[in-house]
Amino acid sequence: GPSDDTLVVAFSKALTTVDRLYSIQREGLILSRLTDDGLFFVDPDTLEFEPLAAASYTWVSDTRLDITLRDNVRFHDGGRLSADDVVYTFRWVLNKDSDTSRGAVIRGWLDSVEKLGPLKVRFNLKMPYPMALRDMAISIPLRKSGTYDDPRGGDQPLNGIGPYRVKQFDVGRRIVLERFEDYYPDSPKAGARIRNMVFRVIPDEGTQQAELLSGGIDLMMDVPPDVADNVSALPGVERLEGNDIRIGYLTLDAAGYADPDSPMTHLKVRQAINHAINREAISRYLVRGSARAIPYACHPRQFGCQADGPRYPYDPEKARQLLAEAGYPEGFSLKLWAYREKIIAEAIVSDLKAVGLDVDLRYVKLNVFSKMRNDHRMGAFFASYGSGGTADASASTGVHFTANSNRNYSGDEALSKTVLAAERTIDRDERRRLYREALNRIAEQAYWVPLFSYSQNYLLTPALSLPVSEDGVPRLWQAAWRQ
Amino acid sequence: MNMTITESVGGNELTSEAEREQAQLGLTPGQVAIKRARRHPGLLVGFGILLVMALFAVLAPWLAPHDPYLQNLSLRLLPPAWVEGGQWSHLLGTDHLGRDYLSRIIYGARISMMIGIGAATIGAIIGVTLGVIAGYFGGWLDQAVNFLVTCQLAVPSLLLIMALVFVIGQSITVVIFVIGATHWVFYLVVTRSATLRIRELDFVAAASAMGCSRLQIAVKEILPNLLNQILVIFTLEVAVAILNEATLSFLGLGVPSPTPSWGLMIAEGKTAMFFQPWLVILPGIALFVLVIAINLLGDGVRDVTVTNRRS
Amino acid sequence: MINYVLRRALMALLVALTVSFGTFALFYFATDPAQTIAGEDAPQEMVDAIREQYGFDRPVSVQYVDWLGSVLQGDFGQSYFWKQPVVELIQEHAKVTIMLALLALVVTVVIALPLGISAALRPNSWVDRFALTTAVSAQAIPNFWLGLMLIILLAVTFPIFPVSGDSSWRHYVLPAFVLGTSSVPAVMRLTRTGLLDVLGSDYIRTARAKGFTGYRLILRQALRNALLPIVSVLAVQLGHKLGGSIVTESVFSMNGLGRLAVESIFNSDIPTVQSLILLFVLTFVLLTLAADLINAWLDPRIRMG
Amino acid sequence: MSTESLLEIRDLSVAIPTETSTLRAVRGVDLELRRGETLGIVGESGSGKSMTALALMNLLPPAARRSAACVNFAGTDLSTVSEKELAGQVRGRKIGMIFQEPMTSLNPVYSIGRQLTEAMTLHGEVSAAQARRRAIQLLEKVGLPDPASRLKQYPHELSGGQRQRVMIAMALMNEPELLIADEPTTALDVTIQAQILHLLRGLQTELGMSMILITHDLGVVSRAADRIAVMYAGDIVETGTTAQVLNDPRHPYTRGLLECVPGYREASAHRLGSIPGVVPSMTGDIRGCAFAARCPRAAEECFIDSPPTRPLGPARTYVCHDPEETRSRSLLEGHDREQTPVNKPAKESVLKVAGVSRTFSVRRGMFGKRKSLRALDNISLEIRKGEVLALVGESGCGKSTLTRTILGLETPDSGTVTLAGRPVGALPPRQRARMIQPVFQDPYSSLNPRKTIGNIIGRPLQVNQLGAKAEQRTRVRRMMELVGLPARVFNSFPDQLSGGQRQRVAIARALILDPEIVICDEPTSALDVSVQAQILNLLLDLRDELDLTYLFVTHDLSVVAHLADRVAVMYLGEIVECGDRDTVLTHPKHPYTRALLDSALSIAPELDVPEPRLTGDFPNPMNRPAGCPFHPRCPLADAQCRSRAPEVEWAADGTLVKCWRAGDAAGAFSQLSAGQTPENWPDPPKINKEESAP
Ligand SMILES: Nc1ncnc2c1ncn2[C@@H]1O[C@H](COP(=O)(O)OP(=O)(O)OP(=O)(O)O)[C@@H](O)[C@H]1O
Ligand SMILES: Nc1ncnc2c1ncn2[C@@H]1O[C@H](COP(=O)(O)OP(=O)(O)OP(=O)(O)O)[C@@H](O)[C@H]1O
Ligand SMILES: [Mg+2]
Ligand SMILES: [Mg+2]
Repeated sequence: GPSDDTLVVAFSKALTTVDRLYSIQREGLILSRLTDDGLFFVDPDTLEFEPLAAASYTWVSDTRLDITLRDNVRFHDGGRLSADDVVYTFRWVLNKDSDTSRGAVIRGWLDSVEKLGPLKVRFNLKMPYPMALRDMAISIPLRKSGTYDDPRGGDQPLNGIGPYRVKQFDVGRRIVLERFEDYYPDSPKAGARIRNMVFRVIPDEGTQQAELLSGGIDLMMDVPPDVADNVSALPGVERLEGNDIRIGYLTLDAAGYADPDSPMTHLKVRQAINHAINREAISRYLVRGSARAIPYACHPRQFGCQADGPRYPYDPEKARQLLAEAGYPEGFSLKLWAYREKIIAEAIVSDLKAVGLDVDLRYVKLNVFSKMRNDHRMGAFFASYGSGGTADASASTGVHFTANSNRNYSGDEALSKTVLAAERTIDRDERRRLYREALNRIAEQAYWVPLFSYSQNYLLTPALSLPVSEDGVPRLWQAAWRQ
Repeated sequence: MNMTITESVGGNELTSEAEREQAQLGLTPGQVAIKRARRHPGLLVGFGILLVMALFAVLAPWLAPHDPYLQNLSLRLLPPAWVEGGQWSHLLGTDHLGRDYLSRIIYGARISMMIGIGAATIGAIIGVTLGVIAGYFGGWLDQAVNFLVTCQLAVPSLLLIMALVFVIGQSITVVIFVIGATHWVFYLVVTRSATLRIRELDFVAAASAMGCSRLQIAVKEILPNLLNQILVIFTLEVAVAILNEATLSFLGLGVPSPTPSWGLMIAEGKTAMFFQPWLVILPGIALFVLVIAINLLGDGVRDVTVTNRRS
Repeated sequence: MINYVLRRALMALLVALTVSFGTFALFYFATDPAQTIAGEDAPQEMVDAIREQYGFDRPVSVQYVDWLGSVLQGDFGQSYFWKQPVVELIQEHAKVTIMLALLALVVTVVIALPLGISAALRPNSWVDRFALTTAVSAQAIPNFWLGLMLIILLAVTFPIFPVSGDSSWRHYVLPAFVLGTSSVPAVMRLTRTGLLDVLGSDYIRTARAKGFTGYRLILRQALRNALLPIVSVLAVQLGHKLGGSIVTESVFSMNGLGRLAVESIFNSDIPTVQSLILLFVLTFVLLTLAADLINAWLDPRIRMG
Repeated sequence: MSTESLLEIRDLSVAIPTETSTLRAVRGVDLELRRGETLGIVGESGSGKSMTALALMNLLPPAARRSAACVNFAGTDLSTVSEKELAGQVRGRKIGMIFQEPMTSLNPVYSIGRQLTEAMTLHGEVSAAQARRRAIQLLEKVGLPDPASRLKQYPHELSGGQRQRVMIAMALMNEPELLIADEPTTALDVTIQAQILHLLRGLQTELGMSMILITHDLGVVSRAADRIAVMYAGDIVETGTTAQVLNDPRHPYTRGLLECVPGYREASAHRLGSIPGVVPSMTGDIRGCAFAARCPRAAEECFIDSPPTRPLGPARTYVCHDPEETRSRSLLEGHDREQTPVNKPAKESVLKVAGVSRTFSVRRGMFGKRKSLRALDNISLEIRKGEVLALVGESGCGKSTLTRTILGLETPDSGTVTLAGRPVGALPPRQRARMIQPVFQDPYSSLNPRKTIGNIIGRPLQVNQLGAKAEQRTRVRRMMELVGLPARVFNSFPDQLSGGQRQRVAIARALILDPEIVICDEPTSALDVSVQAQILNLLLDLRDELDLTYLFVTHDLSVVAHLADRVAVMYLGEIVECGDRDTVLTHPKHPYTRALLDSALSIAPELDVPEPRLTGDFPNPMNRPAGCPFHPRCPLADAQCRSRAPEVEWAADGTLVKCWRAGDAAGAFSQLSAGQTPENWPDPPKINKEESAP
């Protein structure tokens, strides 16, 4: 609370490490935005990729990027950031043996890094890659040269350059941060107001609520809308709501991977399912807030998410009719797989049952889900994708429809080519065109049932002011106490 | 390893003073049991409640005011009718998807009983078979069974069940089989020791002297003497299975949504339990009443069928 | 006796191996741990890289033998999910669970023994009836539900105890009570019937004929005999509490072994699951062994045959 | 002996509420006991003997309620004394008690020493050391060798007889004035029974105690008691001195009981007498005489009015209407057996046991190693067509194991059992079943409680698929008639039958397959004498009728004398003597046989408890003595006996003996009867033998 200038935040899941290079959890991302800076960052308002530790950058060619660093950036241990550190960081990530979480992704496009001067670095790409800045912004925090030489790490849990430094890390319990007073003042993230932050691991939502009410924590994130409604009605709690770049969708086994004779291979069946689900009601009553039904396979805020293909309004009658036309007047049995938002999955099941399908909801954990999905053993699944906070269709449409993706159940080679092309092009107009083509194709073929975009709910003590961001990742360095 | 489940279940003391007394009363064991049952309040109450709940379960389609699966998103989270904001058409309110809570609770009785009886039956089949085999044949078979029991006991059963359900996948059948397959130790221990005792009795020797095969002896001579005890354990295991299912569903590894299982309903209501407490309280009460009724019945059956020793 | 202990230890080992191989195979065939490790939105390259890095693409027998080999060398491996040596992980979580289990055992003993004893001393009296009612009700209350109700009542409506967590003694009150009451019925009934049996036995009649009555009869003649089954059941209950505090720990969000086990299962964190199973099995076997030894010490018949 | 009265009981009643009604276990008992006197209470099982004894000390089961006009013990009225005073002053101090079950009456988890000394230290007036000294002294007195080291032992380390000695010592720790012994020898072997009775008798005289000796064995009371009270259905029906009651019984029940005892009248020439029916349980209102329903002399009044107490002299009464009109009616419908099949010409053998041995491997205790237990040791035996071969021996000597082996239920380690020329093991079970059938000891466990009587008897037919259903039913009914079972029990469960009826069912089941040989393993040892008599009569009748061959296992020599043609005596898994009944019983050659005969107590009020010739207990078969297995207990044993096991020998009169000194034995015994003690007879227990005759 304000009295000890300490913001206590609840985490639902425990972080296993505070090093972003070795974690992919969302909690890690939130934390990393406090403790680490990359060369770039995602502007919370525009969702554009802006220089952070970098002072400036230039695309020398389609595959060559030169970056100049700021000269006043310090690590938490006091050392200054230099080109050597950047080169060390990226070489470490590129090195296969380092086993960083993002290594595989970065290796996919980055060929090499060279030092051009004390504050100047050059990146050589393997191919034109429009998402290079995104990857640097989101997944590669800068590390001091030699950080990983000692296999056990130093005595400090983390030596970053972010506005906060890690003071204490109890695995599975809590993480204590302290404001880093030597943070470079010209950073867009400069000017942190709160001195201490504590992240407590409280897996249970009910517990989080109780703790919030009793003052044990100041901020709760990812609050289910019902809870947010209920709790915010109580005195002493404030509710904040913001956008989230995450979208929910249903994938249908159009390619017939799981079962070549699956009804899902019929276009009319897929269209029927699209018509059967009341996305409006689900987003209004269940997702709520700024959530909206989405017509295409991407988040409307994403670059390239513009299309004019067919839309499928809620129309159960039409759905039944289409089913009958496809040869299933009596419906058929179907296993719908899901691993999150059970309530929404149930609502979908209920809608599908209403048009005569016999749906068996298989709600499982992610590791089971992905095993089944990767083995192409699902007839239909409900999933969501957060695009890693990236406001670009490559992160949604691209990821789901390239030929070698396990998530791709369309079996559509041409479509795959289109999205791949869009990922290899720097030219923004060309990219827009390619995505429109792809999205229209997906809509025509009804490979997906795009459902809705999400919204983020926060619960906090009234003493706290917190600007909400557009990508759903809270920007805690901007948090402050109300006077 | 020692058998460690030692709670006594109606042991047949084959010789006792009181039996002689019974003999002079001229009642069959069944008649005696019924006579005692009539004066056993716990058993009567348990049986009564159970009867009502079973009726509800069987007649659910006619008794439930709504379809338990029918969602109405605009009527979500209504409180019970008597609470402000409630509606009389939804006596006990609605859940997250606007489904009628009363109907779901009524259907929940079905699920619970089905799973309870199913799982207890499977457990009984496994446990009794193994118990009789181990007790009657002894030797390495006994050792093997003993090993199984140790495995079963040494791993926390809930953990085992969760792992199995997790890996196999959630469905009512899986839950029944997994709970059943992990709840046979009690049957086994009791039937094994009873078999060990009975196999030494002279009527077993008489049976083999008249040319009965071992199988005939196990099935025709020994098994009938275990039925009382099996019945008692069965009732108690039904209760255990019901609680297990609820716990599993509560932890998210029981029957799949949207099946109206009480445990699942509690789990779903849990996030809102400080604001819509009835979502948690009502299924809990239903569960409690059902289980207590079964336990009362089980205890009662034990009391009335136990061949009395010197009191 | 050494022989006996060795035999038991061997049995424990066999059990642990059997069970752990079973789980290993199950997980291998049904889940994709790489995805959990990588996370929900992880790009496919990442998942594939992880799969290769951890060797999940090797045949199950190879993976198992590999694991077993390192365990035999005292290395319980690195948790996939927590990226921490499993041994450390277990040490951290064990504190909470051991504390909880012991407290729960205290609760059980404090409630069950006096109830059971007084019920046995006056069969069919109101004490007996009260004890029986308690037992029947406690048996029927779903454990997790009791926890939730207590939270609603004693942590929210009347905020006497914290809702959750494990950082002070006050955090342990409700969970220990919940976990403790779960074994009250069994222990109480056993105490009651055990003591009743003993009190009805011939040697107690002999003692009475010698002039023993009242508390001296109970303490000096009956108690030791009645204790025998109780020791066994308490050992089993303690074993189950150690391993099985899953529900309580998740209701009260305590960071103990039960929760660790559940999360490891959910995340297919096989090294952790395996090591936990090993731990549970050994604990259980050790506890029952201890109970047997205590019983042997209490009862010369067991000791000397 | 003083004539001062020590205990006077007036109108003692015990009622036990049961689920359905109230059981009146004791109904207005009057008793009197003088100092130094032994009162024997006899009666069949369930007649209320134990309840009477327990009521004295208020040790009744919690549910039971006691009432009495007065229980005057040495000047205090025990019926009004508080529980505290009773526990502190009377129990264990003035009245000691010994119970029936030595196996369960000692606390298994405490050492003998502790249990003995606390009997004294509990009352707080003696030091632990004093109590210890006393314990050692008493253990010595009751004949436990090396008493000091015994104190550290636990009950399970002792044999039944030793435990009973400990119980006796415990009861005597505080030198009580009255010792109540409730069936102190019932659970023990005859040889041990003799030792214990003798010991009790001696101690009583030495310490000047009074004693109440409860038993159902008329032989025992006849020897050990000064006065007798006969109890029936909760009431004393006849009292008097031992000689008076046994020589001149007045109550029809007493007379009936006596007639039932084999050997009471001259052996085997007669059918035994019998009392029809069973002891009724006394619930609800009781009208008339409780015995009326079973009494051959019952007249109308017996069913209506309570019988009057008729005094016959000082302390001699009986409670009976003694109706005039039936005075002439004989108690016995018993008729002499038509033919006495003794010494029938030996026919061909139908069953041959040749060199059979059987060893079990048993583990004792949790930490123990497996040990081998030799239950049968090279046994050879032959059963001839139509004869009754009796097999006698102490408990644990392997009798049942032998019968099970003969039945093919147990496979011998070596040796063969040949049935009709073929080894039993090779016979298909069903064929074997039709030739040989068992009747077991315990009528309660030998019938499956979940099956109806008809079902049980017909089961062998079913299993062997003999005849159609209807035919099977008729055969079952015929069989039931034959063994004297009422047709109405066809659909009853075993629970609803009395012990005697159950045993009849077992017999019917054995006979329905028409076997040649019936193996009876102690078929009457769990039954009361009156029922035993019925069963023995039935077995003999059936034999004559169906031309059966019996192997009759028993430990009761009077039963042997009553029905056997030949006798085999077994000791520690070996047959030590085998021959014609008369030869064996009148001229025993093996010292063990001789000892058994000595220990058997026939009804003889004029005789005292015989001095036991056999010391020590039946050895644990796991530690078989080297040499002759009997030598540690044998009065005649010499170096040869200790080192080498004797071979089988055939005496001139056709008896088989296994003893080095069989030849000498006959001589030694005849000397003994002349009152001389050979050198190597051990000294009898050191107790004062100056006792007055009753
Ligand atoms: N604890 C008890 N509860 C109820 N009834 C009992 C109990 N003990 C004995 N009885 C009944 O009381 C009656 C008298 O029993 P008691 O034990 O005195 O007979 P007993 O003559 O000693 O017989 P036994 O020779 O079998 O010892 C019997 O009918 C018996 O069934
Ligand atoms: N299945 C078995 N396993 C181990 N030991 C056995 C077994 N059966 C019998 N014995 C032992 O063999 C010995 C002989 O037993 P058996 O039952 O034949 O004696 P018994 O003469 O019939 O005695 P009783 O008169 O008590 O019936 C005993 O010491 C007994 O403990
Ligand atoms: Mg008795
Ligand atoms: Mg026997």
